[in-house]
Parts: sequence; structure tokens; C-alpha cells
Amino acid sequence: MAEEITPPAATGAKEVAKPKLVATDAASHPWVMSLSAGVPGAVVASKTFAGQVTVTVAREKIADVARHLKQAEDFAYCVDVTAVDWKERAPRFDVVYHFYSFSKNDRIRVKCGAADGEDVPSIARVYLAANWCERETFDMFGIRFSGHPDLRRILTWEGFHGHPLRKDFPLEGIDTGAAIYPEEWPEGGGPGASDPNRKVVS
Amino acid sequence: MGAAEAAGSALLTGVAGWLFVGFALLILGTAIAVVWSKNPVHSALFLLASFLLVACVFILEEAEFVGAVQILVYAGGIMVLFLFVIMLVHQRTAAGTPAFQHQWDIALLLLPVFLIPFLYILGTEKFTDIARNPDAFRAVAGRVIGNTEAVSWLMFRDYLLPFEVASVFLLVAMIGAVVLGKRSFEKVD
Amino acid sequence: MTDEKLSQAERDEAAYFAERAAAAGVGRPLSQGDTPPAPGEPPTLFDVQEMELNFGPQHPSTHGVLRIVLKVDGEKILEAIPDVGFLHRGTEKLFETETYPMGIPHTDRMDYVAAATNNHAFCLTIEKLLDVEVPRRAQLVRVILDELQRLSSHLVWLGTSGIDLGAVTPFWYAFREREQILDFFEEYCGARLTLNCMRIGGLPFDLTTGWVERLLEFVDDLPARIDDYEQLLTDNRIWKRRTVGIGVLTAAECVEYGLTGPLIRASGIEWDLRRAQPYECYDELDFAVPTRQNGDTYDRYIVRVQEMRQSVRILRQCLDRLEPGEIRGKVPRVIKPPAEEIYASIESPKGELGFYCVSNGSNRPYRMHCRPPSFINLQALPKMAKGHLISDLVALIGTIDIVLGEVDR
Amino acid sequence: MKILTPTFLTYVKVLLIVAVVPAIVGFVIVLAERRIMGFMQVRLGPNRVGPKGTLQGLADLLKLVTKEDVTPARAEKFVHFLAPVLAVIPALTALAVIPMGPSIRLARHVSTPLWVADINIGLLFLLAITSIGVYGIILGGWASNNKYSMLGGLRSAAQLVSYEVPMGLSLVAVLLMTRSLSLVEIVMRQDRMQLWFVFPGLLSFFLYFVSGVAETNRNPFDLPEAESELVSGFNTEYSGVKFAFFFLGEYAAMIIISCVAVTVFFGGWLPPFGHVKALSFLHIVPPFLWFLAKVGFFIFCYIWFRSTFPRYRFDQLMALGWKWMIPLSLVNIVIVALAILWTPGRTDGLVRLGWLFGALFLLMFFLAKLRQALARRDRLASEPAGTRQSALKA
Repeated sequence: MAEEITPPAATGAKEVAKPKLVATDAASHPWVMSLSAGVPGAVVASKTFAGQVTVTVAREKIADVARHLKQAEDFAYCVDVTAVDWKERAPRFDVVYHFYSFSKNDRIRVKCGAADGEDVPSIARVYLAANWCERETFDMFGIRFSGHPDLRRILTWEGFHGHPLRKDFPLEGIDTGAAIYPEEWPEGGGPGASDPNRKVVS
Repeated sequence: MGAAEAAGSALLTGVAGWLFVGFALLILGTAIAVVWSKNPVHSALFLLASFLLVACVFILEEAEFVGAVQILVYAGGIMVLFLFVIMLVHQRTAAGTPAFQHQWDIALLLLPVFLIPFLYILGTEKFTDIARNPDAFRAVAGRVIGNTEAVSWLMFRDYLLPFEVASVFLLVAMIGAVVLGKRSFEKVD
Repeated sequence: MTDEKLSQAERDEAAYFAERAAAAGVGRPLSQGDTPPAPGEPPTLFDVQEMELNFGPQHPSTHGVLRIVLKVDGEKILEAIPDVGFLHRGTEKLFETETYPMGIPHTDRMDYVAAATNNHAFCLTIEKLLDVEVPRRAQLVRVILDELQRLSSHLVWLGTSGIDLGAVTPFWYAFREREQILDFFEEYCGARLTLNCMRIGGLPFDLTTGWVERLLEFVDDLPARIDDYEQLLTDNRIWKRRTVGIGVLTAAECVEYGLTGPLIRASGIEWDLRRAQPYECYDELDFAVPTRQNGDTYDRYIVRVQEMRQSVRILRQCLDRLEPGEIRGKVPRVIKPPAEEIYASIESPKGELGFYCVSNGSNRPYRMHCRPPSFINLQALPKMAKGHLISDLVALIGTIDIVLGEVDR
Repeated sequence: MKILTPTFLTYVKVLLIVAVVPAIVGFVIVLAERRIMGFMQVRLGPNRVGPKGTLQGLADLLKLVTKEDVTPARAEKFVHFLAPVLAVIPALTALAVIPMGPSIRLARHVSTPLWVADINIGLLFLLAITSIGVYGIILGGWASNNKYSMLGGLRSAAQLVSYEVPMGLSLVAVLLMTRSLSLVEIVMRQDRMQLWFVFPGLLSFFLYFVSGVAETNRNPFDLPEAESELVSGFNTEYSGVKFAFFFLGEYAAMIIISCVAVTVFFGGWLPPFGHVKALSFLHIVPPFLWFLAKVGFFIFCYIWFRSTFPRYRFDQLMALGWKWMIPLSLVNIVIVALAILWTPGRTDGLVRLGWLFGALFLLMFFLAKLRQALARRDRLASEPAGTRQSALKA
């Protein structure tokens, strides 16, 4: 664990050439090399930007990658799991993982692409911390995690239709069918219901 | 305490007599209601009322100590634990369980076994004497000193051994309860 | 990929983790209802009765709208399943629709008892993406605001978790000081809770005259006030009995659950982002990272109280080094970061508060994700609560120090 | 003065108790509690209604009386109604035997004692009647058809039954000294012995008062209505007048516990050290006021506890009751009995016992303080260095 007060590791912009930050290829980075060796065929691409290493891996291999990172490279702490919706891109989603290593005092970002409807192997059995994060990602993007012990919606309620953080989900919200006072707030609900410019998607 | 003083002279005369009859009828009524009620909590409440009424009769007969102890021990202690248990029992489960009706016949058989000796004791010389000698339970060695003292003399001197034996029985029962309760508690873990 | 395709070793490991997850109370369906009795055996009057109890969403000690479904035997918790999301407002969606600077006020509403740290984390992320240098004065003021916010957040925690355990008086003491801190915020930026007190590249305003002197006075006063709270609680036997040994988490468990902040420090891991990956000017400040070894509720209490003292120390140093200067870095009028992705995090009062920003080169973030410490920390609640009593659950919710605005975003 | 017959005076006194006690509770104790707690918690407390907030009690009362009386849909209607009644009646009944002062003269030939009844089992009667009060809480919790209320009711059932035992046992030890159950006789005997029973019965007093606090469900034993755990415990589903009854019952119970403590341990209406010549001026104050002042002190203690202590956990409360208080009170009985046997019929044995207890308590107090100081020192030593002194502002 991080016991000694060491000078800050390579984070921030200071090391990268000024004035403009640029992404560089990180294929020769030790962690990426270790991953390529430990999980053959996993690494698709890699880059370094602002001192942060990003590895794009194959979707099917993500659980193995996480296991390898945790066991061989000592990334013991799963910081976060989330996703990005690229809407028009070929695999529609990027599922993004951040791991942290106490001994290295640094983070690694792992990404994998996932098309709409494709299952991503769950890492909730590798990192307990990923449990809720994957649930949230499922809830917000509709990405299913295969092998997750308890994949339910977490922030929206059970029975909610749609996934709010997808790019095609309207900002105004959707008719959830949960109108409480229909005479006051008609179908399509919400305080803005009387607004003629209001977009309602059912 | 005026009424109670009047009761001293005779058991069933005057205001105290009427009070006694009233209390006795109420006790009978509540006791029947205990058996009659469908809801166990209501049963327990009627039993509580019955205990309190019995305590009233005790106090009416100037047995204040026994009356107070009746309230303290039965109403304040034992009935609370009864209620505790009843409330812990799932009401739905309790409603579905046959409420001991199949014991009718046995109860009927057992009734004379207890009733006859009870009536016999009531009919003996010692108890018929009370109406004539109201101080029987308030006197120690012929001297009238009050019910509390009389009870303590009886309990801690005359009948010390039975008293202690009874307390040992209670202790055994208590330890048994603890052991039984402990086992069912471990089952949860 | 299904389980059949896994190798033997992987399956073993999966079984191990599934067992561990089950032990932690993860993964049971929420609406299971009363456990049906074993078939063929009618229920008796004296069977152990398992009761399902809804703890919240409206409950005095869930610190907001948190629902916990409890399976209890008497008062003993067999299982606790948190149900969050009652305060979900789609903040991450809102970020995507507005320009970068417009996102800052939204962060105020996440951890609403520590808005300054939220602002800070957000701004830090964008600054990192833009590669902007923040002027020194702005750095110092940011640290001052952060530490004030940490103090006020810990004061809220101290007061409310005291009330949860029936100690009412510390609440009033703590809120007296918190009010003063809020006054400082109000004087600086006009708001008391939703501060919006930082900008990308620096600060919105310079400090008002006399602010520093008054703050110094307050800071000098504070250690004695902290002593007051400790007087009421630290050595109190009842307080100790209610907290020592409650909700123990080992260091390994903390890492496994991704816990950060005082929770991980109370379990013996000296890890604080201010020290591990210093941002702003934390690397030149002299402060200690308090740790304890037992990882129970009492140790988390001690760690937080000691953190307050350290915050006082940091505040003094910052106030001492404050010199006139620029408060905004060289930031373009329209912020259009390169089409890249970045993750930056700070040590918020609750733990690691991070933002993950994906830019597509436009003036709005393509994706802005928040890594909320409360949300992740709350995951450990089922593990901590299992086997304890309902009274302890209250202590545990308090000790995790959640803010539902941040959990649900 | 034919109208002032003893019977009539008794009725008047009963009426006074029934009418005055709620008033005292509503206007004095509640206001005092809120103001004192306000003072202890650096805030004001009620200060708007009437001069200095003195009419706050009236406002609260009006609010409670005019509030809608809600009975939950699937509650046991009759039991739900019965519970608050059961909570309040025993508490008021018990006040009948409390002697608040010696006889006072109303007219030339008419004097009346300041108690309704002096029955020869007074203390036992008190214990018996107050033990009925628990039903209000249990039944209220059960009848509300609410899981939190139910848990509150269960908690209080266990708690009150458990703490009645040490309470009774602690009084037994004092009864060995008083030789009477009559409360009036107990006060008289303290007068005759020139000794308040708190001195030889120091341990008894502590046991009694702690279990008394537990019996009245007050901090730190307020588990049946722990608002942060069980929302409001047994009275969650009560509102309006029914809630006011529970409220009144709790405060009346507080008054009774304090009254008994004063009567049995603190010489009832007697002034302190009334037999010391130099302090004979204390007799100028009417005895009734002495009684009131002493009761007020204990009520203050209740309030003080409330703003100082965190709450016990249920199992810890039970452990305290069964593993500490009951054995300790049994030991106490033996010690007191031995002291009385040592010097039968004389007070010096009791006085010596008092000194012994006093010395023991002082010793324990200092040991506890020492332990606390050591723990504090260890904790400070374990704190990160340089925490306490300012490195730069020196």
C-alpha cells in the first residue's frame, strides 16, 4: 500500500510537451506489454494522453484483462466502470474501466467496444466494487453484463423503459406511464406538459 | 378504606358484599372471555383484567400485600411476557393454527379432578371459619398485626421449607427456559 | 461469454467470488417477499419469524431518500439491501447538453454538503484536458475552500451521526461552527450551499477584504471547538459501546469494495489523494494523513475528527502563504478542449471524487461521468450490516457518510 | 367549617392531582426541558409564545387537542384507543400515595396532610400500579399495525420488565432500613433517625435512579421511541389527544420516579441537615417547597441526561440490566442486611455503611477519571504528529 510520501507520479500535464497535449501510442508501455503477453489477443489499441494510459481491449476478454491487471499488475482497486455512447460508430458503446494500483500509485483506463445488444463479460466477480457500477451502466446505457450476480436497474426504477444516458434518449424525458394526477398533469406527465414546444417520446 | 372496614365483620353483607359479588361476576366474565376470544392479544387483555379484578378482591378483603403482589407479579410481570410472546407470534400463522379445540374432551374429564378437591377444601372447617373470624389472615400468634406481616411470618417462618422448595423449582424452570431458548437462538445463526 | 466457456481455474475463481458476493449480501432479488416455509412442513407458532422491514425512503436517519430493505429476525439484520435512485436527476445527461462552464453549477447539487470539492474536481478535469496552469493564488484559495468544505462536511457528518446514536448535543455544537463556515462561503461567493465557487482555470472572484483575517481568527478558534465535540463523544462509554467493533472492514475488504476516504484510512491504509497524487499545491503543504487500524465505526469517527484537525493545519499554512496575484489562468473564452478523454480526481470529504470527461472537440462535453465516493462506499453497507442490529444499521449509515445527492446524481 | 370534611378534602386533593399534574407537565416541565436543553445546546428554545415563551405549553396543548386523531386503517381500533389511556391512568393514580408535605392547616380546626392516602403498602402499591403503565406502550405498539411501532413495543416490554427487577430490589435494601412500606412512615423515620437514606443506601439510590430512567424510557434508555432508529417507536401512529396522553404518561412517570427518589432517599419534605442547629433557618422554607425543589432537581437530571448521553443499544441495555444491575442490587441487599444485623436498632451501623459507600464511590469516580485520562493520552499519542501545535502561527 502507499505507505511512503513519494513525489507525485507521472500525472498531470507537466511531463508532456507543451503547448498542446497530444496522445501518443503506448504499445511499449510495460502494462500494455504485460497485458498483451498475459491475455493474448486482448489488446486492440493503446495510447497515452496527459500521462494517462488507455488500453482498448477485445470485448470478450475484458474479464480476463481485469483479472490479469488485478493479479499480475497489482491494480487492486477498481475505481469506476462507465460507458460512452458513440451512437453512429460501429460498436456503438465504449465500456470504460478505471483501475488503480496502490503500489504503482497510478491508474489505467481500459476500454472495450460493445454494439447495442451485445453482452459484456462482467467484472463484478473480479472486483466487488464493480457491482453497482455495472448496474448503473446497464441502467443508463442498456449494456448487459453477462455473469453479473444481480443485474437490475439501480438509479431508475424497475419497470422504467429506456436508458437515459443514450444519446437518443430525449433530455426532456419520456412518458413513463407514472402520471399520478392525470387531470392535473396529462399523459406525458411533468410540469412542462402545457408547453406546446415540448417533445414527448413514448 | 371505609368500605373495607365494613367488610371485616362479615363476608357478604353491606357495600363490601355487593362489591365482592360485582367483582366476582366480572372475574368470571373476563375469565370466560379469555377462552372465548379469537385474537390471542384480546385473550391476554382479558386475562390481565381478570388479574386486576382478583387483586381488587384481595384488597377488598384487606389482604393488601397479596393484592399488590398480584398486580406486581402477575399483571406487571408475567402478563407482559405473555404479551411479548403473543406479539412475536405471527398473527397470520396464529390465525391458521387450530386453537386447541381438540382438547375439549380431555378438559371435560379433568374438570372434576380439580373441581372436587377444590370444593372440598372450601367446605372444610378452616375456611368457613373466616366469615366468623375475619382476622384469621392478619394475625400472628393471636395478635392482629396486619396482612403484610402475617404473610411474611407464614412464609419465612412457618412454611420456610416449602417456600424454598418452590423457589428451587422456579429456578429449575428458569434454567430450563434459558437452555431451550438458547438452542432455538443458535438455530438462527 | 457464458460461464461454460470459462476455464476450470476461472470457474473456481468465479465460484469463490460468487460465494463472497453472496456472503456480502449482494445479488439477492429485491422483491423476494417473505421467505416461504419449507414445503411439507406447516408453520408452527414458534418458528423463527423473518420480517421484512422497509428502512426508508422516508426515515429520520437515512440522511436523505435512501431505502434499505431489511430482512430481520427480531432486531437482528439477516440481510440489508440498499435501494438507491430516489434522487436521480440525470446530472450526467445535463452535462452533455451544456457548455463546459455551465456544468459547474450542476456539480453543486451532487454532494450538496461539499459543493466546493465538487466544483474543484470538475474544473480540475477540464483544466487537465485543456492543459491550463492555475495561478498560485487561485491554487491556494482553492485549497482553502476545499479544506473549509471538508471541515463543514465533517461537521455535518459529526452532528448527524451523533443524532443517529441519540447524542443530540454535538449536533448543535457542530452546526454552530458549520454556520460560521457557511458565512465565509457566503461572503466569498454569495451562496452558502450551492457555491459555484470555482471556474475552469481559476476562481470567479478574488477574496473580499478582511476575509483572510476573519478566517484566521476562526481557524485559531477551531481546535478548541473540536476538543469540545471530542469531550462529548470520544471517551463517552456509551458512544464507544455503540461504535467500537461495529461494521468492521479489513483493509483488503476496503480495497475490494473500492472504498475510499476515511473508510479506507480507518482500516489502516494510508491513502489520501492529496498525498498520493497531489493536485494544486498540496505537495508543498505539511499535513498528516490520519489512519487507524481497526476499521470499525469508532475508528472512522476518530479518523474524521483528526482530519478536521489536519484541515485546520492546512488552512493555516495556506492563509500564511497567500499573496496577491492572478486568480484566472489563460483560458480561452470559448472552451473547446481537444477530442480526447481524461480522468481526474480529488480527495473529497467522502473519498475519491473523480470526473471522467470525453470530449469530441466541441464546446460541450460529449460524455461527462462522475465517480461518486458515496455511491461506491454505500456498496459496502450490506456487508457491514449483516448480523448487526437495527440500531447499528443507523450507526453504519452515519459512518459511511453518504450524501444521497451524490449517490443518485 | 362543615364543608371541609376529610372526605371532601380528599376529593379536592384527587382533583388537584388529576388537574395540576398535567398542567405542571405541560407548562413547567416541558418548557423547562426545552429551555434547559436549549441552553445546553447553544440555542434558545421556545421564546415566542407569551413572555419568554412561557405559554408554549398552552400552544402545544391546543395544537395536540385540535389535531386530527388518526387511527391507521388496519389497526386494532379498541386497543389503539385503550393504550394511551393505560399509559396515563396508572401514572396519575400512583401520585395519590406520594406524601408531598406534612399536614397543613386550612382553617382553625381543619388541617389536612399533603397526600391523598397513606396506605400501609404504599411503596408496593406504587410499584404495582406503575408496572401497569407498560401495557400502554406494548399495546400501543402492537395495535398500530406498524412494524416500527411493534419493534418499539417489544423493546419496551423487555426493557420495562427487566428494569422493574433491579428497581424493586434496590428499594428492598432501603426497606430493610425503613421497616415500613408506608411512604409517610419512611419520611418520618428519616426525620427520627436524623439520616437521609441516600447515605447508607447510596448504591440503592444509584440502582434505583438508573432503573427509574430506564423505566420511563428516557435517554440514554429511550429505545422504545428511538426516533433515529424506529422513527418514533410505539407512538409512531399516534396523533392528537392520544399522543398527548402518551406524552403525559411519560412525564407523569418521570415525576413519580423523582417523587419516590425524594421520598425514600432524600427525606421527602425534610430540609437538608434539618437537625444541625446552625442550619435551623432552613425550616423557614415550607416543607412542601423543599419537596418540590428536590423533585425539580431530579427532573433536571433527566433533562441533563437527555442532552448529554448517546443512546444504548438494545442488547447492551439488557446486558446492563441483567448482568450488572440485578446482581449488584442483590449484593447490595446482603450488604445492607449485614450492616443492620451488626448494630440492630441503632443508626451508627448505617452511618458507617454510608461512609463506606461514599468512599467507594469516590474511589471509583477517580479511577474512572484516571482511566479516561490515560485513554486520552494514548489517543493523543497515536494522533499524527504536529496536530496540536500550529507550525506556522506560533
